This record gives sequence, C-alpha cells and structure tokens, in this order.
Amino acid sequence: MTSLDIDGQLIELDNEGYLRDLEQWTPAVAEALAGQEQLALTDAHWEVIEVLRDFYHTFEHAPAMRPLVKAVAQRLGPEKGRSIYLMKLFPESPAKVAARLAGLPKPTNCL
Amino acid sequence: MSKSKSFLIISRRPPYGSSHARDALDTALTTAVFEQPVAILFQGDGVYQLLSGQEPGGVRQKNLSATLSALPMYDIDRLYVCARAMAQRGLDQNDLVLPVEVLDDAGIAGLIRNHDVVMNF
Amino acid sequence: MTLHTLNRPPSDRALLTDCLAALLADDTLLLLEDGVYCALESLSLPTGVRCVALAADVEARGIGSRLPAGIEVVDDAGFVELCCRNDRVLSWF
Amino acid sequence: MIFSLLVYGAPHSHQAAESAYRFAVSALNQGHGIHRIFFYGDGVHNGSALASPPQDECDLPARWQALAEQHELDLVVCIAAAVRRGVLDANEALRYEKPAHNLRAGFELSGLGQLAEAAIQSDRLITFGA
Repeated sequence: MTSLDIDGQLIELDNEGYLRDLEQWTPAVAEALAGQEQLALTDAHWEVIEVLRDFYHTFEHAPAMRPLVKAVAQRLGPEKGRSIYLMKLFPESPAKVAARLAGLPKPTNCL
Repeated sequence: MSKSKSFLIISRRPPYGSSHARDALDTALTTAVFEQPVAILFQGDGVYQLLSGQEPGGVRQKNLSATLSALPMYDIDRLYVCARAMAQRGLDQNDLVLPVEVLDDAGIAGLIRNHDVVMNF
Repeated sequence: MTLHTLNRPPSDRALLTDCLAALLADDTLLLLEDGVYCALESLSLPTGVRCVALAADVEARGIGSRLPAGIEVVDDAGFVELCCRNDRVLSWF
Repeated sequence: MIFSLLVYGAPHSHQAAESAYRFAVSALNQGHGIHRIFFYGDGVHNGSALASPPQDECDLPARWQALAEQHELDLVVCIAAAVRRGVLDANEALRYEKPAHNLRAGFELSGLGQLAEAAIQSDRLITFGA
C-alpha cells in the first residue's frame, strides 16, 4: 500500500494509486499524484481538472472520453475541446489519468 | 465500428428500488459512446426517473436524475415518455428534469418498428 | 415485424397493458416463463397478431389443457425460428 | 443467423437464465451462430465458480461452461455489475485488494461496450429479462 505525505498528513492510496477516501482530495493531493506520473500541473491542466470535477458533481459520474471532450469544449472553447489537446496534457488516457488526479472514483473498466 | 444500428432503450422501472433504471441508463450511455444513435422511451413507473426534486442521499444512492441530465452531453436527445404513464400519474412536462416528447400508443408502436435494436429494462 | 416476449404473469397489469398496446399487425407475442399464465386470460389482441406460448413452460405449470383455442404452443426450436422470422425481438419483463 | 443473448437473471432466483440456456442450445442445434452471451445485472451470478446446487438440481453455471467449451462461445460477464456483486477474476481481485476470486472458467469479465458491440454485430439480440 502506498500513501502520500501532504504536509505531514498521510493520504492513503490503493494499489493502483487511487485515493481510498475521495473526501481527502485537495489541490495539493492532485499535485502530488501528478508528480507520480512525472507531470507538472500547469494552468492548462488545472482548468481541465476543474471541468472534470464540475462534471462529476453535476452529473454524478466520471465521463468517458467523448462527453469529457464535449464538456471541455463547452467550458473552455472548441480549441481545447479536442481529444488531441487532452491527450497532450494527460498522456495515454486523458479521461482516466485526469480522473485520478481530480480525485474521482476509480473507473470500473466498463467500456 | 463499421456497422451502425439504431437503438431504442425502454426504461420501465422506477429509480432506486432496483438496479434496472441505472442499468438502462448505463447501457444508453455506453451505446452512445460507441457512436450508435440511441433513443430512450420512459414507460410505466420509469417516468418517475425523470421527476425533479430527487434526493437519494438518505438511501445511500447516487442521484439518477443527475446522471439523466447528462444525456445531452452524450448526444442522446431523442427522449420519449408514454402519454398513458404520464396521465395515470398526474404528471406533465413541468414535473420533469429534461424536455421529452410525449407519445401515445400508436406513436410508441411506430417507434419500436423504427429501431433495429430495442432493449427493455 | 416484431417478436414480443413476455415472462410475467397477468397480475403485472401495467406490463401486460403496455405490451399489448405496443403490438402491431404481423407482430407475434410469445409467452414464456410465468408469462404463459397470461394465455389463460382472454387477451384482446389487435387483428393480425399471433399469440404463442412456450411448450416447456406450459407443461411445467400444468396448464396445457386450459389454453384457449387461439393460443399456439411452440417448442424451443419454434422460439428460435420466430426470432429469425421477425426483424427484432423485444422482451417485456 | 447470428444471435447474441442478454441474460439478466441469476440462476436459481429467476428462470431467465435457464430459458436463455435452452434457447442457446436450440439455436446451436439448428446451425445458427452465437456471437456472444452477455450477463448483466444479477445475471452475473451465472459466472460464479462457487455456485453449489444440490446434485439433483440443475447446475447452470457448470452447464454454461460446458456449452462454451463445446461451441467456443463468448460468455461475457459485465465487469461493473460483477465486481459490485462479488464476482471477480484474478485481475479484479488484485485491483480491489480482495482475498479471493471466483469467476468460472469459460467466462470473462468485460465492459458494457461488449453488449453494444454484440447488438451491432449480431442479426438478433434476445433479452432474457428478470
């Protein structure tokens, strides 16, 4: 079992690096999780993470890639609402990687 | 995917009492992610899924109507309700969380014939 | 043409009503599992709709001799053939 | 003709799974193909390796497995429905840090996308609801 040490507070992760307790998410936790992926979070990352957290709180589920792209397009404009743009920010699987950093539940591998 | 088929999902069960309503919705979302055209018909007690004001925290479930509100994000915009189901329950469009088209029995029978795959939940 | 299957007894009134309302001429209604008990009611089917009941379920429930004249009984092979002959299969449950 | 089946009922609690099994056998006997059998909702319990009915009752999970081996059937258990209900393969047991796994040989866990794909690729999708 791994954990993050955020200013002396221990945040437990499961064996795939997802938060055990989603309530413990803070921006500092997101920074630390990103560090594990060798990602340095810029404003461009943060605005997508915000869209993702808003989506989750409004619709009560983490979006698949297509609705994520649509949500980003609606909020941040068509230039950013493209999968290529999101792939650059969150390599390999944007919906999955960004969801982990945003403190959303572990995906059920349902697609 | 090369082939495309039109899907109609009929959702007949009320929310929360069983997993049927959630399963119908998950099937609709997944089918849309597979880029197939999807329509949903709410029939029988299924129309209660659309009722506004749901607060299922006390029964420790997620808000189904919140996920239903995401349907436009998945480009699922053909939503139908059964006219009989609405009338029997004294409901009208103003009671619902999403805009829907009301269909009478003939409309529903025609809807079924117009879709390649019809799944009932 | 649609094959409709129904597997709930007639006491599930709302289901039976919605199923019957969805039938169009040339459709077939297949009753199976507890749905075979619906055959014992006088169902008002639209003209041109065929109603059949699944043999194993009719026998299991001992209602073969009680079936009204208009209801045909088909075996499992007949069920498969009906699926082939119709354009889609819609299950009411 | 190519069929896919959607099975919504658990063995024993509901007749749906047994009806689906008989349909599958009958379709195969007539020379039809079965693209996939998808187990959803409580139907995921058809994929349990631990179901233990008395010897004089039908062991449906064992029958599915035998039918799959005989005809190389694709038996897919919805992963999201299964892990919620405690039907796990070795990989998911590891992911969720569980002490055991119980998915029967011949079945695989996969996503709901496999249901959509089955409906697209098959001539008919037949639902056995519960």
